[in-house]
Amino acid sequence: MNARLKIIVPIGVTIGVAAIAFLWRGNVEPSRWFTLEGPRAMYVAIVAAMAALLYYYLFRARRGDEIYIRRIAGVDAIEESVGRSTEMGRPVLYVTGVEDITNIQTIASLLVLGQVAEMTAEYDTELKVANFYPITMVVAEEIVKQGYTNAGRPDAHKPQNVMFISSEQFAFAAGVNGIILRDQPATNIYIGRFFAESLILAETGYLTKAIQIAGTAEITQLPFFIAACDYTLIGEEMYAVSAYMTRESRLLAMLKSTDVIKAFVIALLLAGAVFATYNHLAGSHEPWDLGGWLVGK
Amino acid sequence: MAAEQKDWLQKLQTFDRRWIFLAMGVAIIAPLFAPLNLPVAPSAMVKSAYYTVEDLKEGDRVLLSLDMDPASTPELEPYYRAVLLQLKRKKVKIVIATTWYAAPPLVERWLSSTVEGRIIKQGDSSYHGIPDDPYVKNEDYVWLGFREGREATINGMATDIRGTFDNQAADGTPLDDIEIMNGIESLADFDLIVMVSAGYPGIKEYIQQAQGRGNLRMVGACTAVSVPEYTPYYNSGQLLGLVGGMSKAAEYEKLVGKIGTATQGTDVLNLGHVVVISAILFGNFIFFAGQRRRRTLRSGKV
Amino acid sequence: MKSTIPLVIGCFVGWFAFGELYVPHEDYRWVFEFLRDQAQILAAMAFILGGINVIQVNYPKIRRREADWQYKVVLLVGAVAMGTAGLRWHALGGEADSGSMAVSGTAAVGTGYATLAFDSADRDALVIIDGAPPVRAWHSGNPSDITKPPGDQALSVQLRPGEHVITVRKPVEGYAKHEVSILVADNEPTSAKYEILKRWVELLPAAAAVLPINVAPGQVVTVSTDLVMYWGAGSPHGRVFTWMYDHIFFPCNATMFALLAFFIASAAFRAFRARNTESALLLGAAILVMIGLVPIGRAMSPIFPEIEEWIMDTLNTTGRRAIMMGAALGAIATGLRVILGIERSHLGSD
Amino acid sequence: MGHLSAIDLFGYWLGIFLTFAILSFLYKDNPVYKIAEHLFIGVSIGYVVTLQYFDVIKPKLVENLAEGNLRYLIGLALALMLFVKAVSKRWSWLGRYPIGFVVGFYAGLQINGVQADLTKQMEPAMSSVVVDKVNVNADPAEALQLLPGMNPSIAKRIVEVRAEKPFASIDEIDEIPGLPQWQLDDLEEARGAFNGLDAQASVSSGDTFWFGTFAKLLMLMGLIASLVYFYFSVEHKGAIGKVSRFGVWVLMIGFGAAFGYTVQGRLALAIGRALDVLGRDKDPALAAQIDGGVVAVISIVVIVGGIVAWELLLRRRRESDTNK
Repeated sequence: MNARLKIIVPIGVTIGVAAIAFLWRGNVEPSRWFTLEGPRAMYVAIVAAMAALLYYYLFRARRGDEIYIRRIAGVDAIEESVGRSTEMGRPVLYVTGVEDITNIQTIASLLVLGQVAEMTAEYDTELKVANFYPITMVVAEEIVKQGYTNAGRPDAHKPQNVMFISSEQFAFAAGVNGIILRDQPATNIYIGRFFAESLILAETGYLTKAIQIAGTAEITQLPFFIAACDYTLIGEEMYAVSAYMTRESRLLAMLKSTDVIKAFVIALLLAGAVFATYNHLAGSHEPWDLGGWLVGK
Repeated sequence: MAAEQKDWLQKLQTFDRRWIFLAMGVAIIAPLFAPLNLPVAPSAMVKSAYYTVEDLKEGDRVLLSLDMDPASTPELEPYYRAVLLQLKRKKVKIVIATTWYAAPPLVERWLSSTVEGRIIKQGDSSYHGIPDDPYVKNEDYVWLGFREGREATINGMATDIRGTFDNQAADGTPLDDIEIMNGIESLADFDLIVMVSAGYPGIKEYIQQAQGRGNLRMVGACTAVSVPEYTPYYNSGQLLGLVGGMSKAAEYEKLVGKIGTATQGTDVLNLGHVVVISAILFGNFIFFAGQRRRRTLRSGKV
Repeated sequence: MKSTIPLVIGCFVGWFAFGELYVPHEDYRWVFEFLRDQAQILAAMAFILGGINVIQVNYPKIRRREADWQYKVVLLVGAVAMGTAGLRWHALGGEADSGSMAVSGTAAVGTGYATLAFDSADRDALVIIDGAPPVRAWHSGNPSDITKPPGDQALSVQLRPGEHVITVRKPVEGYAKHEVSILVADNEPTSAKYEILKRWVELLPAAAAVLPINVAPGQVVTVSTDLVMYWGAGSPHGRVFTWMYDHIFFPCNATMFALLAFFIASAAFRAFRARNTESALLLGAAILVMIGLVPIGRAMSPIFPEIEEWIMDTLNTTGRRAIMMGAALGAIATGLRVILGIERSHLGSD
Repeated sequence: MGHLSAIDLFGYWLGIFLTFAILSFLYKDNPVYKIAEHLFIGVSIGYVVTLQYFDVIKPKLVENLAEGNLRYLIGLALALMLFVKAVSKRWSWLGRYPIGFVVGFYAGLQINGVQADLTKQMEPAMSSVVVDKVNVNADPAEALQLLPGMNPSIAKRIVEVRAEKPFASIDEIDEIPGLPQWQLDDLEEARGAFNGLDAQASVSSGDTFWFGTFAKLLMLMGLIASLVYFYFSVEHKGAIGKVSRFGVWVLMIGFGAAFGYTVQGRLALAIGRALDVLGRDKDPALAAQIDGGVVAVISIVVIVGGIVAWELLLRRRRESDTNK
């Protein structure tokens, strides 16, 4: 595929879908079976563009095109810290957050867990997984097992190392604290959705001199993780980690497509602000209210 | 000399964080026994809340919605006590309800001690205002109890409060027999709505479900974490006053003239913030002292 | 095959759940809600697996007497005790003192009425006479008098001639209530004739009828009872369950939460160091906001609360916005990966 | 209150003891803390399982099945497949059905959940960068009440006053007749040429609120820069590197602010705990019976004694080990 096409296709897809959504708004009569009222047109546009881009990049990645992804500091840290755990002969602790599988952050965390499990299997290091909900535990167990299988060591997988602690926030914190203090893991990885217990875990982990890596999109807890952990994956980085770790085509495709949409969002923000400022300065008449269109006004 | 200097810096660098725990512990406990009573200056939102209640007349009817659980009492109970004293000394009739299932045991305990009893104990020298008198159940106040349904309950209260509570108070007395409920069909019939809200459902849901149906007068208290979420409602005039968190409750206590746990707690907040800020500054002092040492050592070597 | 069908199921229900926003039809909603119920049931049933897991993890440690095995016993006992208390076996609270009633006629306390006295270990009980607002058992009869020191007096209320229903219950839920009907005879000031027809404890609310006892004016009726705790959960909440919640779970939970006040200080000490521009900004903003938020800052200068508000309104909002937007995109992509069937690591490979 | 029954009194004491047992963790991990911790975790597990049964399994599964809604067997079947996983290795693949179901369902649902985050956050960022001063002589009360020091009643009063005689200058704002003194004080306090009333309000239309404009511009650039930081496809060098660095700064200031903001709430919880132990939040008569202060001191003595004994024991054991 030539270089020009590589740029034109994603931009074309995004703008095309956005244009369709823009023209569609208000033109689809809401019926009992389908409605695009309010902001729904925009939602469909984003999902459609993202899906199209996913398949496009998947296609390109499978053809063997190289896809560039910048370094994410926390990712290298995960690999290093697993190595360090191996040297010290101490386990790795992975905490999947305090939300149920209903939350996408938990799902993202479980996907990262797969890579970490593969890594620990290769290094032959014990991996302990602490879960807040039993259903998360069940899925985590399956994922860890798969990780060990991928690494070619299914026999090394110990199901009882994937634990359910408690579904009460601070009892969970106390339980994980117990693991941190008594099993002395050399690496603590906290990825997923966290609330007030974040600092309890991270400060206890500091006591045991473990390397701590955290990742969450929970804004109120990020400052605590940033303060108390060695590396913190901020917001979207958490979703990007698994892609960077494996460099698998499906994950790289995901990163690429979010980036294209993000670029589009930035452009839209700028355009919206410029239009709004222009409208403001020129008086009250409003030829383009992009912001209002987004939320379906 | 140099060796001696090295000693104090090294000591600091291996500083045990437990000393900070101790400092924090003292900061939390000490003011409870020896209140500092640091200055409290009421802010605009709190004053607005206070004077909105002050505008009520004797015999006016107020809905007091206690949407909270035991975990949020430190932040919310002081406001509840202060506003209740204010209402009682104005001899305002109070209708109390809740939309939180965890609230009734707590509220019933409060009712017997604060509503049916006196908030100002006889011989209380710290208070100089008008004392409050005990309220009589179903004459001066009504306890409607709890109904499940979150915002649906609030919506129900906004349209038909009698139906929402099955036409009876929590003790089974028919609402028709209670004089102060006369003419009250919905939230709009109250002279004021006072919300003590720890989260969802709470102030936001009241405003969304009820405010739109008529220009209701509402004031509320919330936890410190919710302040950014609710401030826009004050700015837009939907909420006539907002008391957010313990420090604002202390300001309210000051306005009401009865010093309570919030004022004590705010001493702690002041000290606690000072401890945290000192910890940051102290940590940085050690850090920079260490860096300078390293730099001088390095330049000494070269 | 072993993972393809689950994958297809996942994609199908995933798209179905996605469509919920776009299809207002009630049939669609019905199916959607049904599926959501199933997912919730699944998550709840998984708690049984969670319980098994807790035993699987802890029991071997106890059996092998590994380090700290004693504590694992505490853990399991706590879990089993709380779980059992949660079952709704009301009567298992034990047949405690069923309560009694004694009438003494010697003291002519007054004429025209009998006196109700109360005597019980459960002095924090409420006494409800004829459905009137409850009086506290320790009360002297003056409802405003709440600071009266404990143990000072017993309840003493005048009962006019006629039939009265006296109910004794705890101010907290989860106890049996004790109910009796008292018939105060008319105008027999000196008669010492009385009869206790039945003493009786009601274990379940609204059970059998209340049987009356006769009391003559001038006599004192003493109600004495130890109220039995309900066992179990649910409504009315079992008291054993709530007791464990109130006195074990709640204080521990709140104290774990309170530890944060200490950890915040130590994290501030060791981590908030101006190593570079980023951390300097972090700690600078934290200090400014902290000063602005407490009264002491306001007392120092009104500029601090203003700076605090400004930072919260502008820069904090901006950072929040960026993270929410980025995270939303990441989340959409991750979700799509699952429902497009691109992601399958949670389903195994064979 | 009257006498607490022995069991409740003991309960309060136990609560106070457990409080200090957990606080002893601040010193170090020790047996007393471990007992409290394990008891707490155990009780919490019993608690959540009970709640799950009464909140979900009973109303949704048991009652539906009892009523003959056989379609709920699907949930039961899925759950049983999950259990197979726990007991049989050979059939454990059956567990993938419920996992596929539940992960797929919530992934689909969450896409809709986060969409609103994206668009709702974009909209306010796409407003005009230039911010005008509010005209107290013309703008509606809704706009006036957003000004510093204002509230709805002042705004209403201003609308009344200006109908009679328009304001000639902003200086008249804290002399509006008919307002209570405290509101006038607030208005005077809110004056300020930078970001206060003087900067934000004027008596004519079209004046620019410069600091607000600056803040708006800063927010827009900050937002875009922060988004660039999350851009993974290019290396963060050169101009892009600088922009993304600026984005990180904005994020860091936001985090610092969030940290400072949360401190108050966390401290309030610790205060709440202290008030509870000391009985300050309780009825005085009840508090007098529990006598929390004394119980606290006794608890501390017992716990400290326990920890000292434990440390001595450890030391002796260590010494005897080295002697061997």
